[in-house]
Amino acid sequence: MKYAYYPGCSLRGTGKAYEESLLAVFQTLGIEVQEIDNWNCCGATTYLSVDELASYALAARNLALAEREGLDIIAPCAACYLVLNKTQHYIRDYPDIKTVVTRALKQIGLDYVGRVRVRHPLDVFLNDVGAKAITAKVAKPLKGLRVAPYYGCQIVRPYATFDDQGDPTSMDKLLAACGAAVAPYPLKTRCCGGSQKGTLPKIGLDLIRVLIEEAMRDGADVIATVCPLCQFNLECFQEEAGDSRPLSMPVLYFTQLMALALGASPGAVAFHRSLINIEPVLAAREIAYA
Amino acid sequence: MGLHRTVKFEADRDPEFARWISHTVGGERIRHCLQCGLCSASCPLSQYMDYTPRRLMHLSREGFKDEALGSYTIWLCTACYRCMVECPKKINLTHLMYALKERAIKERVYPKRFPIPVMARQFCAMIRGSGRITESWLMMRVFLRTAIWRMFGLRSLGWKLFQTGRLNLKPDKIERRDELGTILQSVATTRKELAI
Amino acid sequence: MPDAVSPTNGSNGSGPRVGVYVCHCGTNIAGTVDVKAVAEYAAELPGVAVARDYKYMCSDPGQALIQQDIREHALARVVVASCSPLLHEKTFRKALERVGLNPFMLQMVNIREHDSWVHLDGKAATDKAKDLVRAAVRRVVLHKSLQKRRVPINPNVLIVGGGIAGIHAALTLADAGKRVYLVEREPTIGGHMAKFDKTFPTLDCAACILTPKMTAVGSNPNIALWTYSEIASVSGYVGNYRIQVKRKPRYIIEEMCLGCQECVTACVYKDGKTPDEFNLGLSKRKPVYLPFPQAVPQKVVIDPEVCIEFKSHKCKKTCVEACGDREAIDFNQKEQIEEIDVGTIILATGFKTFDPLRNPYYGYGRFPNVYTSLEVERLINASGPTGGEVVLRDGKKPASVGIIHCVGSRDANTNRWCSKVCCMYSLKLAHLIKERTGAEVFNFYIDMRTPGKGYEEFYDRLLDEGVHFIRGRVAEVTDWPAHPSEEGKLVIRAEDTLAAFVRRIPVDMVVLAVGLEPQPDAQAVRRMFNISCASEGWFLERHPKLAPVSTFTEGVYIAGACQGPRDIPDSVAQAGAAAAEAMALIDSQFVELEPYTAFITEEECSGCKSCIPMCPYQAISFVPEKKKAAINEVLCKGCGTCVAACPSSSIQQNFFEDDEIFEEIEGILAYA
Amino acid sequence: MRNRQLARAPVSPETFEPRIVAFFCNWCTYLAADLAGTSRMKHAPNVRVVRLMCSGRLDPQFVLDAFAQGADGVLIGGCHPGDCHYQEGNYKTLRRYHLLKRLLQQMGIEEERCRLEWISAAEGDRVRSTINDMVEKVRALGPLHFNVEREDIEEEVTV
Repeated sequence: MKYAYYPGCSLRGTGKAYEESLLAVFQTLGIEVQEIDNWNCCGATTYLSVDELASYALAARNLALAEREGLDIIAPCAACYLVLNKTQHYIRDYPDIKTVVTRALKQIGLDYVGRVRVRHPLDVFLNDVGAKAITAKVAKPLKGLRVAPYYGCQIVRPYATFDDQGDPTSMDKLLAACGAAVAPYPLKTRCCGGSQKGTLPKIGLDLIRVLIEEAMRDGADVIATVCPLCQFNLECFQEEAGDSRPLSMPVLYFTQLMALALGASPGAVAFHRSLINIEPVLAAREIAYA
Repeated sequence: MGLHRTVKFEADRDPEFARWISHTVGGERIRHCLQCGLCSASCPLSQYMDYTPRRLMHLSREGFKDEALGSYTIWLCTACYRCMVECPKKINLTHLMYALKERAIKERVYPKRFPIPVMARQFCAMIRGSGRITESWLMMRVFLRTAIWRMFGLRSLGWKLFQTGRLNLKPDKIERRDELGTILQSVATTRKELAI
Repeated sequence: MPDAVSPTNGSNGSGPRVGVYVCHCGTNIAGTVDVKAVAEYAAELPGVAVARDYKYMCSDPGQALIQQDIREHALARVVVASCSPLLHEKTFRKALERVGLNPFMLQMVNIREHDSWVHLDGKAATDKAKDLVRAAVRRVVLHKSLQKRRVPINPNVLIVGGGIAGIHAALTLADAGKRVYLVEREPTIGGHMAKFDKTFPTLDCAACILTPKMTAVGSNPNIALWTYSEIASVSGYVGNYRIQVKRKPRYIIEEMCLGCQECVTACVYKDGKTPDEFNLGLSKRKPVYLPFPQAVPQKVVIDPEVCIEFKSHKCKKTCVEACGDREAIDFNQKEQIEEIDVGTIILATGFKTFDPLRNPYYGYGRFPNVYTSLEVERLINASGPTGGEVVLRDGKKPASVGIIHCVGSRDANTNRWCSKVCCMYSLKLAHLIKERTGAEVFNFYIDMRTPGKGYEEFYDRLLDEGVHFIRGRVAEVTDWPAHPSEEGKLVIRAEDTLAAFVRRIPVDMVVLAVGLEPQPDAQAVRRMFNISCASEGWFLERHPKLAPVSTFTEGVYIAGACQGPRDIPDSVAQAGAAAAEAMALIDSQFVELEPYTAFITEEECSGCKSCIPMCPYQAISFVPEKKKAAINEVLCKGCGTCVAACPSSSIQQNFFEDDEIFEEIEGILAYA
Repeated sequence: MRNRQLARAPVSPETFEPRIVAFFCNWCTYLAADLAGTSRMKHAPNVRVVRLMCSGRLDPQFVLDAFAQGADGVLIGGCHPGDCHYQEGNYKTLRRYHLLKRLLQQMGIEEERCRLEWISAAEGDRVRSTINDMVEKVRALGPLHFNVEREDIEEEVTV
């Protein structure tokens, strides 16, 4: 199993823990990845609103680079996953966009025919590796740990075909394969507000608070996320969102929990990057860490 | 209480705008909209909007351009795609929000110092310059152009992020950055050629 | 008399004289096709003795025109260029027949459906019409006299489905003295209607109007009622269908059972443990049960899945004891196949309701107090699980109820169609809930659709009663409180599109007005009966306006909601129509079959047997004495597959002979 | 044997309009074409329909004859698998179609010129899209040119 790896900008910044744990999980599960040579930012949701056509062309550069290697792309960041997929869809569906993009890529010596598939780690872990194979490699089962799986928006909506758009379950299955108890989390695909916290703080905080309080109500010990922006919003603004009562809900990447279960080193599990300490919860559940 | 005219004349409508929205990429089915309001009700942000997404769709397809482009709604959209996947007529709402945003930026009709368009511009400028986004620098640039006092509010969070190694002070840059310029140049040329 | 175009060269030859008639169909054809030019063109074709165009060929004067020409011009062949042959081929054939010309001396040219209605360019459409007319003229010359086959019609009728449509059709036919087999899958007839409490807009009690009809079915000597049975196979053709019916074992000898239900009382299970299908799982039943008190037939059923005797063979069999010398219980009953012969068939297989589990946002299955409309029908029904009390799962009366319209309707993500009955039944439920509980009732709708006698007036009544109507499709039902007033409630989130803001409305009970869908096995059923389905899966009628209960298979009719969503009055009307159609066919005693059968020219048959496996009806046999194949004309249905397979062209198909088709192809492509 | 004259009017590439002969089953595709009519679904006027009771009646020689007489394309419409009005005629059609395609290939007739489609009575829209699509494809191919001698085809047709 070999894939082209497209980490995206956030995994090199606030989402470092995502990359560190993800690479460790790849290694344990025997997934080989090759980082796309000199990849550029996908433009996220922002570039689309400034110049849509340019945004597709910039994103397509990454697709073409991976296609040249003959590999499918793994894009762990939700925004990257969405933008790369969307770019593919629009190039396929709209001849004008296709013309614009292929011409632009030709200028820098790249071809794009659309063979490459953009995959998310959830999809790869569940469908290429399989829950059974993962369970077989679990060294420290997350026994008793109650996790609220938070998918956010852009993984399943609108393009993912590997999971249900209204009620996704792929992360539930992976966490269960690692021995965790998955909490029913009805808000699992509700928006965290995205960059709204940065631009319109009051609105952002409101959305964040609801998500945390729901996880608490469901008896979760920790929220697992798949998106660097969701993780950042839920963890870093929790204190601010707390309003009347203080919130203290650890928010981790699902790969951190998988890495922990698969016996990765503390550096790779990357709990040291959390602002909200998970260790008391782990201790209470008698799950050894480090 | 200021009274103003609420009746609309045909002269208030911009038929070109109506044509544009239904011919733009993603606007193919906007005429099918049955105004059920599912988009508004499923939107996590609609509670703050001046016009609900449903109203925005109707205003746009009828050609009420000033109302549509001047609305806060387009800037509040976080692109969560919920309205789009649930729309009973499969209208590509999220994309239309992008299209309206793009047009508003082009026509420079958005509230002054409103952080979202500013952020969008800074974001794109950074990609063009470095090829990648360095979050710390992006936030800095946005705050400098909107409300500088907020920097202080974020000081303690910034320090925490720095301590946990999540704040990059060194901007991330890719090699062969000129390729991006070439791409953008080509896009501009083809766009003119195809008149899109 | 309209102008006739006289040929300048045509009919001087020795071949049969052809008349060509080009129809304007008002402006339907003439608006696009230059009909005059087509007629003028036809007049010049070899063999054509007369060519005319006329406003409406199918009208009486139009037909008279043809008949007059046949006499005056001694026409031997007729070409009519008008609409689809499926519409008027019969009409014109009869016109020929009435003046003594063999009806098969006609060839129709479809210049409406296949031409004027689908093309914008008048020149191209006219050219196409000319090509088609030329082909028809060349083909018709080769036509031969043919005789329709007359076969007697078996007067018995099969009706599939015992809902209100099937019941009404069965009674109509039986009262007219026809023998009816009514086959129903469930252990009782009654269908969906039997589950309802009241019917809109008159609010008469469903049971009061339905049960007399059900009883009448049970006691009518002309009706053989086979419940708990399904169709296994269908063969034959119009007037002569052979049906195999699979009769599932109910482990009760129907003739012996009196419906006293003493066995039910005696069952070793003190209380029911199995979800009761009739009450949609809102109550429990025992392994031996009567589906509901007014079930017809009044015969109990034993469910082998849960009956102890079937599991362990160690039950005390208190039921057998209670039944005593009636000896109606038979644990060894086996499935049986019965074979019947009928002449006509009415399909009234009904619909199913949308499964709201497909929409995760409405919380069905997650929140106990989210119900489907059908479940609420049972709650309201006096013979239902709560004795007619509208109560929540915890037994409390709801103080506020939200009814969500269009669940699984008007939605590209599920079903695109409007289910037609939901607005009205939602109004009915709103009224009944308000009447029984005094609750505040909120209707969330997209558009209120109340077209029907007394329907709009009923809507007015509901508005008077103070029911809230909020125009907006609901996005979600949640138990997440955003305000203290929402604690412990189900919150419905929708845009009030008329007020233009989003509202959150806390309620105690949510009712999902689920839409109507084709039965899950509709495809299998329509294949068995050789009929078509529209793309959504509803059975396809022969013509949406003029033959709404007929199908493309002669002798097979459809009635009720298997054809599309419809309410009770429409279903009953359709059932009556289907019964009348069947009766008309039966009373004509004979059915005429198209003579499009295959025949063998014996001299040319080499006896290679290639044709024999081609025939799905075993109509071809090999005659060893002659070393030739022979076709049984009675069994042949006229598909022509054997004709295409015959290497020596010794098999031909009447009306579709090789030469006729070649002539048509060449006529199309020939340049004049 | 029948006496046939090969017909072909001169065509220039600019004014070329493909001539397509269609063989439609009476129970499905013919009805679908009627439905396209009653629904006023406009489509290209290049197709002429020959009605057959079943696509199983289609003798491959009909197709060869059409090509020999100057058709640029042949469209065959039958019921979906499992939906044949005569139980299984369409399966026979499919088998013959595969053989026919091979023969056409040997004769140098491009694949897009002969097409088999399953179109049910309810699919008026598919009649429209199929015809439009086929007309465009055949238009792109241009008029039919045989790579084999006319006489050879004549021989095939008149076997």
